[in-house]
Amino acid sequence: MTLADTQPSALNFECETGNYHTFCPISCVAWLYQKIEDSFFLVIGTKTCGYFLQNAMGVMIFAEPRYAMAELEEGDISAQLNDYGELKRLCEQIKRDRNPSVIVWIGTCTTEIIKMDLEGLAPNLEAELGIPIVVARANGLDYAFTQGEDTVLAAMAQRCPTKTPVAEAEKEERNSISKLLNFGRKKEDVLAEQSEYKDHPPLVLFGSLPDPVVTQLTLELKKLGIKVSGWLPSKRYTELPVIEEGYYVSGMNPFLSRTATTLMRRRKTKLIGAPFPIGPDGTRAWLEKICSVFNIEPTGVAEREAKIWESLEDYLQIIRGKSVFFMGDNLLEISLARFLIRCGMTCPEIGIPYMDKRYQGAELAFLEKTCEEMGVPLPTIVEKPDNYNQLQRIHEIKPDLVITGMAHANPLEARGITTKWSVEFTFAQMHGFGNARDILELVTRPLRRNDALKGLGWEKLVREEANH
Amino acid sequence: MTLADTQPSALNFECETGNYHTFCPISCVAWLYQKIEDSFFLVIGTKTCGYFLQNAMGVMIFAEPRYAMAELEEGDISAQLNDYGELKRLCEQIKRDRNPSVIVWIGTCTTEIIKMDLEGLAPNLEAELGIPIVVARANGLDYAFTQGEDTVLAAMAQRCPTKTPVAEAEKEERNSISKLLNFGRKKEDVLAEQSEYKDHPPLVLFGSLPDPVVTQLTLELKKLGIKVSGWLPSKRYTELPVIEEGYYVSGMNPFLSRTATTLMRRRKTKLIGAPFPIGPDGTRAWLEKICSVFNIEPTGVAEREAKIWESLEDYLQIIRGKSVFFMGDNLLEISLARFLIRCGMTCPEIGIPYMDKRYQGAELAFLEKTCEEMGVPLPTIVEKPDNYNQLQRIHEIKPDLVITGMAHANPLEARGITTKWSVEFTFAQMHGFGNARDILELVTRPLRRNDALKGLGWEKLVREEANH
Amino acid sequence: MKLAYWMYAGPAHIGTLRIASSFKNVHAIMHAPLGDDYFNVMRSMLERERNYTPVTASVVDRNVLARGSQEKVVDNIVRKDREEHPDLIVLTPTCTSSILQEDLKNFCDRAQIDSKGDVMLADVNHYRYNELQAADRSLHQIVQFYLEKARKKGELPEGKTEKPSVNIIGMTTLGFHNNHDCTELKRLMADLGIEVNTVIPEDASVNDLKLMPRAWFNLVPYREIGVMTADYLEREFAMPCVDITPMGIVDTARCIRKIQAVINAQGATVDYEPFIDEQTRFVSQAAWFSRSIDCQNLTGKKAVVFGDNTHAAALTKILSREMGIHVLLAGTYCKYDAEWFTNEVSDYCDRVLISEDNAEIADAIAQLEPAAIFGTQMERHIGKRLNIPCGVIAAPIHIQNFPLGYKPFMGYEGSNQLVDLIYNSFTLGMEDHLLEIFGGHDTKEGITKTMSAESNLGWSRDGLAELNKIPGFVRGKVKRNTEKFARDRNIAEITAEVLYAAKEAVGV
Amino acid sequence: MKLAYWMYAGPAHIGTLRIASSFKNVHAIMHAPLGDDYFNVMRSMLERERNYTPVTASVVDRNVLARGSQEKVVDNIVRKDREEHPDLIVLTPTCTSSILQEDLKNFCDRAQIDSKGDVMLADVNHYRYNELQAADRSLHQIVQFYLEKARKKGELPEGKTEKPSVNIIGMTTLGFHNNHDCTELKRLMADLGIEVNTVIPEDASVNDLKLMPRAWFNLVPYREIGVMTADYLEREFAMPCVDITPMGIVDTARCIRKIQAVINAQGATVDYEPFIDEQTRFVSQAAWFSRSIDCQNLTGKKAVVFGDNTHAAALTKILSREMGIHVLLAGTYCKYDAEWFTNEVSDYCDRVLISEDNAEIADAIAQLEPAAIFGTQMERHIGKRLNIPCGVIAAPIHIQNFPLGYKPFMGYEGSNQLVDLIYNSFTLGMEDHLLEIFGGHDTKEGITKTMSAESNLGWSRDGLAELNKIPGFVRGKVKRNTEKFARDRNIAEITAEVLYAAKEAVGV
Repeated sequence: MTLADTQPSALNFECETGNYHTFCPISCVAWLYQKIEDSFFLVIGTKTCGYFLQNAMGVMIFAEPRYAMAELEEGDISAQLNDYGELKRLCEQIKRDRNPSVIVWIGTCTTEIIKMDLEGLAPNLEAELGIPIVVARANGLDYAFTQGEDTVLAAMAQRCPTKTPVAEAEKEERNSISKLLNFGRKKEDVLAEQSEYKDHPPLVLFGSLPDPVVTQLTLELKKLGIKVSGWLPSKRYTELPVIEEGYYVSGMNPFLSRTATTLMRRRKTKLIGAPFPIGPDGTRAWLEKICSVFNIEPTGVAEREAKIWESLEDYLQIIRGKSVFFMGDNLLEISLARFLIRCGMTCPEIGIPYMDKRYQGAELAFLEKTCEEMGVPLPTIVEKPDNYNQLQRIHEIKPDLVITGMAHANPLEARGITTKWSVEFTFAQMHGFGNARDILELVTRPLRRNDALKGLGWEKLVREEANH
Repeated sequence: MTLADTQPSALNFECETGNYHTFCPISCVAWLYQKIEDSFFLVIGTKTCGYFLQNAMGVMIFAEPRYAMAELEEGDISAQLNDYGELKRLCEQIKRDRNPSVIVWIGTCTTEIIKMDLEGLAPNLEAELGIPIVVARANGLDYAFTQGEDTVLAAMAQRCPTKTPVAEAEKEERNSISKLLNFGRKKEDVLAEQSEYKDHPPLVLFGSLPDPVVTQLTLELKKLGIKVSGWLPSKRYTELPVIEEGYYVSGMNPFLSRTATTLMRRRKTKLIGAPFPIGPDGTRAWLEKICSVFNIEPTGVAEREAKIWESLEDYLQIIRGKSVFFMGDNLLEISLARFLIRCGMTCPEIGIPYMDKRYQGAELAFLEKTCEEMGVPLPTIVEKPDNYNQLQRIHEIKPDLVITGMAHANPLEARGITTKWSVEFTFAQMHGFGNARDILELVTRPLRRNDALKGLGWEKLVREEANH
Repeated sequence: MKLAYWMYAGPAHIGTLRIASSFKNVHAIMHAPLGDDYFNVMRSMLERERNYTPVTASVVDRNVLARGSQEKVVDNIVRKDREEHPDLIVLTPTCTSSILQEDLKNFCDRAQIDSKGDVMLADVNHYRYNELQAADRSLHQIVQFYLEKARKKGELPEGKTEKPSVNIIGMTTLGFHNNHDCTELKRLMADLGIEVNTVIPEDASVNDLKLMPRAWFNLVPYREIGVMTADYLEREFAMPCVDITPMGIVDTARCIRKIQAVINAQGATVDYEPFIDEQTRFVSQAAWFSRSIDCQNLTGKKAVVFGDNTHAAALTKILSREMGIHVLLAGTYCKYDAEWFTNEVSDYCDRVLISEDNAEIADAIAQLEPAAIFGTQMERHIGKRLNIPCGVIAAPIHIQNFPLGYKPFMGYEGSNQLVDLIYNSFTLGMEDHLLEIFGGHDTKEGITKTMSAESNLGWSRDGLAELNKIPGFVRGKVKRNTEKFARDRNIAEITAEVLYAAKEAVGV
Repeated sequence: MKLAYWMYAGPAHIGTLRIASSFKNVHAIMHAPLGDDYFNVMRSMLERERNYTPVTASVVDRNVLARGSQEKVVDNIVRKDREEHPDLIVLTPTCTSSILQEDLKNFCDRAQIDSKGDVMLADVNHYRYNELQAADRSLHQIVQFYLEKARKKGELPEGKTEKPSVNIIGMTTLGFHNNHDCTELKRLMADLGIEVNTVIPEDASVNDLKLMPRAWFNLVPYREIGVMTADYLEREFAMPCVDITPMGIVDTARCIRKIQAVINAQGATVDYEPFIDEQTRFVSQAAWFSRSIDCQNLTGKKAVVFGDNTHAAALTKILSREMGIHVLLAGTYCKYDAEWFTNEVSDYCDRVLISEDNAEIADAIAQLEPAAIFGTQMERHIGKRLNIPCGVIAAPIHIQNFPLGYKPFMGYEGSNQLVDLIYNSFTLGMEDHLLEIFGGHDTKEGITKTMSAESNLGWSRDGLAELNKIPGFVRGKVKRNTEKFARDRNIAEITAEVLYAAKEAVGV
């Protein structure tokens, strides 16, 4: 265990256990089916789940994606129908139509409530069908929004091979990253390059990031002589990384605590607990932490960070001294707040659906340190916030920017409060040095826009009596 | 000369020399540039000409067609600029941009009035540029609408080679029709097939028809053992048909009298004067006339005609006994009237912009014969009609269908008079046996439509006082 | 179980929430797990609603499941009653929580004790009814509740309004062009000299429901929502109902004639024929369009129609009867009301298709190859795939169905809008075909030349692989910027590393 | 000479005819060769006009050229005067006949002797002025003619109307959305309590022109047509002119404020600020849209604008000022009025382009790669070629610019319509990009399977060649029908002859 064990003490944690809004965790299929190209995601739930996916995914619905609903009907709920038989029928059709390398069953609130034994059914059907079936309980009873990914990756972590299956040569083939990096080059060059890497224990990174970001972070570590042995998830299910006991692992996102636990407890790996590589500060801290674990000198990282900060100056001028309020949605809140405070903002409140203080330990400590260094008050961290109460606080504090879910953005804007959708950060390419601009492009957009509109005098767009 | 020399005597001809509307003859570029694939048409005229083309051609404008305006500006009109120099500059640019096999200069009213000597300028520029330049005076002072094609074909007729340029083998290559028909077959088969043809003098057909119609008519003649040596225009300028003295020629359209004259007088060919192959009756008459000239038995033609009539019965039921009035637009009026009278319609008046009684002699005779056989009164043929007077007559007679130019269709419909655009027949595929349905599809469409609307009681869509 | 990629109608609770949140000062409590409350997102984002959606999720999580929901639900109702002072709080479960089979009626009764406003459980079976059916039922339930309450209290008004008057029933939030239809119907009623007594539920107060019986008649423009309410009012208050959808010139006239019959039967003496004639022939442009040359060119063209009952039936009739277009297939996803649809359209189309399975309609369209489709967003995308234009005429709603500009489907202005939709669908298709015929829009060198920088730079295979991961619409720009970056630094081969270095430097 | 594939403004006589035929009971005689009279077609077809266009061509042919035109022209004027009893007959040559340098003024004087109505020669140089300039001039000429005539006769009215009133100047036939703009402006004036004294020239009688000086001010909404008339009225009758185009929320407010200043200066005491505020924030949806999340997503997106002065300037300002969109380039084809345009837009865009050469704008668009274009039909097609969405905002007019549905560009409803146009342009582009990202709309086997008949039939090369001549959109059908025909007759190979035999038999 390399989890930071200094719990930050000064931060103020609250848990409102309120009525708050965030997307259902099944929405993780939206990005996972794209990421894992040979997969098929089957969401086993009600019309309510299906209609949500349809509305949340918009145009993706029309693009013949590799996911679908297994819509539970009255007969399924009342257990008049045989679950195994029904799922078999659907999966056979999926096999016929798409022939995926893996079918991921996404359990929902309903399968929890009717106690459908997906984990029990899967092995038999998998054997009968000849296609691996991975079961993930991405239900809204236990998880919020992005944690859906966590349940899927935790389930997949258990399917990663333990040993290189055949010859070493084929191992190279299995690993899509090394394949990419070596592609088209002669074997000698490849071998020569291997020597560019320092000698260190194997490192596997987990978290679903867009392909270009995967390449960028892999290259970033390569510059330091660190080789990434694999990513979970891989681009293809058939290329899941080898994970052996004693491997080091590092999580890319703050919402992957269950995956981290699975990798540590079930696969006996060592977790590198670091701040997340979000923002130049986070990226540097993450790289340095990995270097420190591997006893490698993080050459040039501080300079990289400084240079990136320099290039962000135009954006920083827009946000410096302004305040940002997180209503809480995707569990990226702590990392984003830490980065924005480093950018010169203040942050009165960070709402967050769920807070794993151990898994996010290094990030919380970094937040605290950042606040100190920037000389700003520590934010209050509110777990499971009550949206109604938050709105009262927002109307009172009048922050310069509120990062919020989709339900509250328009009403806040109509009342003169500037907002940014939290969901955009979920889908943005924002990890690593190179993408810091993209985060600030998103953060500053509403500020730039509302600044442009300010002269027009349309700030309040609700009548006084409706002004809440 | 095989022109029918029996002038029909019973038909009543009038010439109103009135103010009538039809499209400018330069509009012929709309179909000719498509037909002759390696051509470029340059219309030398004013902004008025250009704006007309733009509005008439609609979407074709956007399709980067192979035609353009040489827009005359004040300096050109006042002769301050040198015509040769200006045209050279433009044609060089056209050569650079498109490199066509031929540039067709279309003279307009303005080039007539300012007496621009296009015919004089062309040979020098042609020599300097290295691209053939064909000059056609498609102006509105002398010609109407479809006669624009006549001026272009007449000019091109003079460019047809007189002798097969090189070897016989290459002649085969030059002729796109025979190429098409022989394509992919062994030489022996081709030679064997030649024997399917009867022995007759070479026959060249003239008139710009859509490619599928060219194929259909060529096949139609082949069935009778008659070989078409070439078409004017060909699909490519570089494939213009060989025309030698004594060849037989036959025109496909009623507006090609100038081309016919050129072929007879300048190229010493023999014109087969027949009704035009429009409608099954016209097609049969045309085939039989060619056969009679070549002393060939027109086997099966009468049966073909009868079978086509049978297949038209559903349409005939819609028009039988109804009356049709031609305001006059595209010079196809006589042939269409003859066919529609054969279909069972009556026709009180045929307006027509220009009537060449010699070139249309066989068609006029056939019209007279058709009226007799169908037992209906002969129509009055009004050359250069006066549209205002025609409208008075239409409101008086109330014909069941008025075939008219685009300017009068909507106002007539608003007054409860059913109309069909004449221009649609200009562009329709209507020659030969196989396309008779297409003519009737067009003719019956407004009748079917207005029949469908009849129950709704919206016949008069102008207020009483404006009813006219 | 049903393998589903797309659904035409939403789940029942969406219908209930559409009714509840349409009313002014009514709040809904959703008893549901986290994530089931996306109704608030739909209303805020699709309808660009400026106000907070008056729906609160009483979140069901693992703890609540263990301890039971009652306390939490009751607390949330009472709290909302205190915070917002709504006239009515409607409690609804979702598909998920309805399985728990809790006595929600009892929760409401408990909450009522401590609430000033009314508290009501929406009474819908979440597995038997869809969004539209649930909306119809919930509206009926609320109207009945307030009329019976008023009757008990002796607050029901006596008699009718002095002038002929109407209740317009079925206008809701998140309805397909409902807002503009509503404006158009109000204008139409004004033109006819008919007072609008109430419009429900959109923007109505539940306190005004008791005034409904004062109207001379009820107008139910949509087949999906309002029929149950109108039936109830007819049964209980003998109020006549006009249920002809005033869409298209012909049916708008039929609807007006029915109104005339209904109010003349109650003592009025109106003659709307001159109004109908004037509107049809001269004010609206639709009848004239039907007769014009543009429409003549549409005669006999082939179309497929698919949507909800109201819109699919109306469009089928307009296309066939008013424009002479050949409707190959007319279909609806309102399976529960199939007979009505079949009766409405069978005279106007070759074939009727009743199905909720979008694969079935997609296959039918592919086989029939119509010149245009009129359907939902789903059919629009089927059309995109098959290169057939599609006009969107029905829900599932989409942000495009909440235009800012005035676009009613009903009444005389609606008939104009529909002609535009139909005409543009066919002509846009025609335009593409013409461009194809004339060889248009092939990218000519003259233009592409200006688009690609001339370069003797090499791209490595990994560089190209990365470049190809970038979406096409920015790829050109990234390519140019990267090449400029490489040239400036004398880099001969562009690898993935160079690409990302350029991105960092140039910031694209 | 100029090599021209496309022109943005038409020739001068089109401008004159637009003015003449906009008036009620005015007839125009075109002295022109056959074919130059396509104005009648444009009016009848593009505007779907129900009435005969009051323009008659006095045809110039070879005979007329030889004998001289005078007799024919005079005869035609006198004949038309007798047949139609117009108040005014306007004679115009075209580019072509104007070269003849005949004394057309004298023809008119001769014709006037035998005519009851007025006869006038449109006084325009056909090689120096384009359609828009000629329209502006012809309108001025007619207004001046009738005001001077009235003055001579002592028929000019005294004083002003009792209530504030306006002349709306510049509404014409074949104008870009003029009909709906006119309706919207009338509604706006009604809301402001301003009487509409006259609207000219559309639907006005020349006999009413003498009443123009009674209005408190003139409103010239379009920069292209009406300015000369308003200048004349200001000069001669000291009538103030409001020439701020009321397009977009900001400029509509500016226009109203100018009106307020102008009428308060004449003794009224109006305060339109509450009206502006209410319209801006609550009635129109455009200001709210600007602030909404949808519009936030457009912030900084890149656009190119091109059109006439009025619309290109207004759109540039709306995009930049009201929606935070980055206008890379704003351009106009109104070269003759370039300074005005540059002044209007230079604060709101990176670059100004003044050009009549569509190749220049096409190249600029290709280089700049904006996310959306707002231009004419020409730019729409440039966009189609480059896969960039384009909203059409300006003439040359096209049948699509005569929608039946209400689509003004001006006033508060216009601002809604513009938001829809802008938003849809960007999002349709976005949708295509998203589909690309998600790999959408690749024709899947499941669907194509149903589209092609399984066949072991062979097509000969000539058969295939013929098949490929058939446009793509019917090719599939022809192919299937031909194959069916061949199968039924046991024909193994389909040649061109078989194809046409099938066509004859099946009738497709």
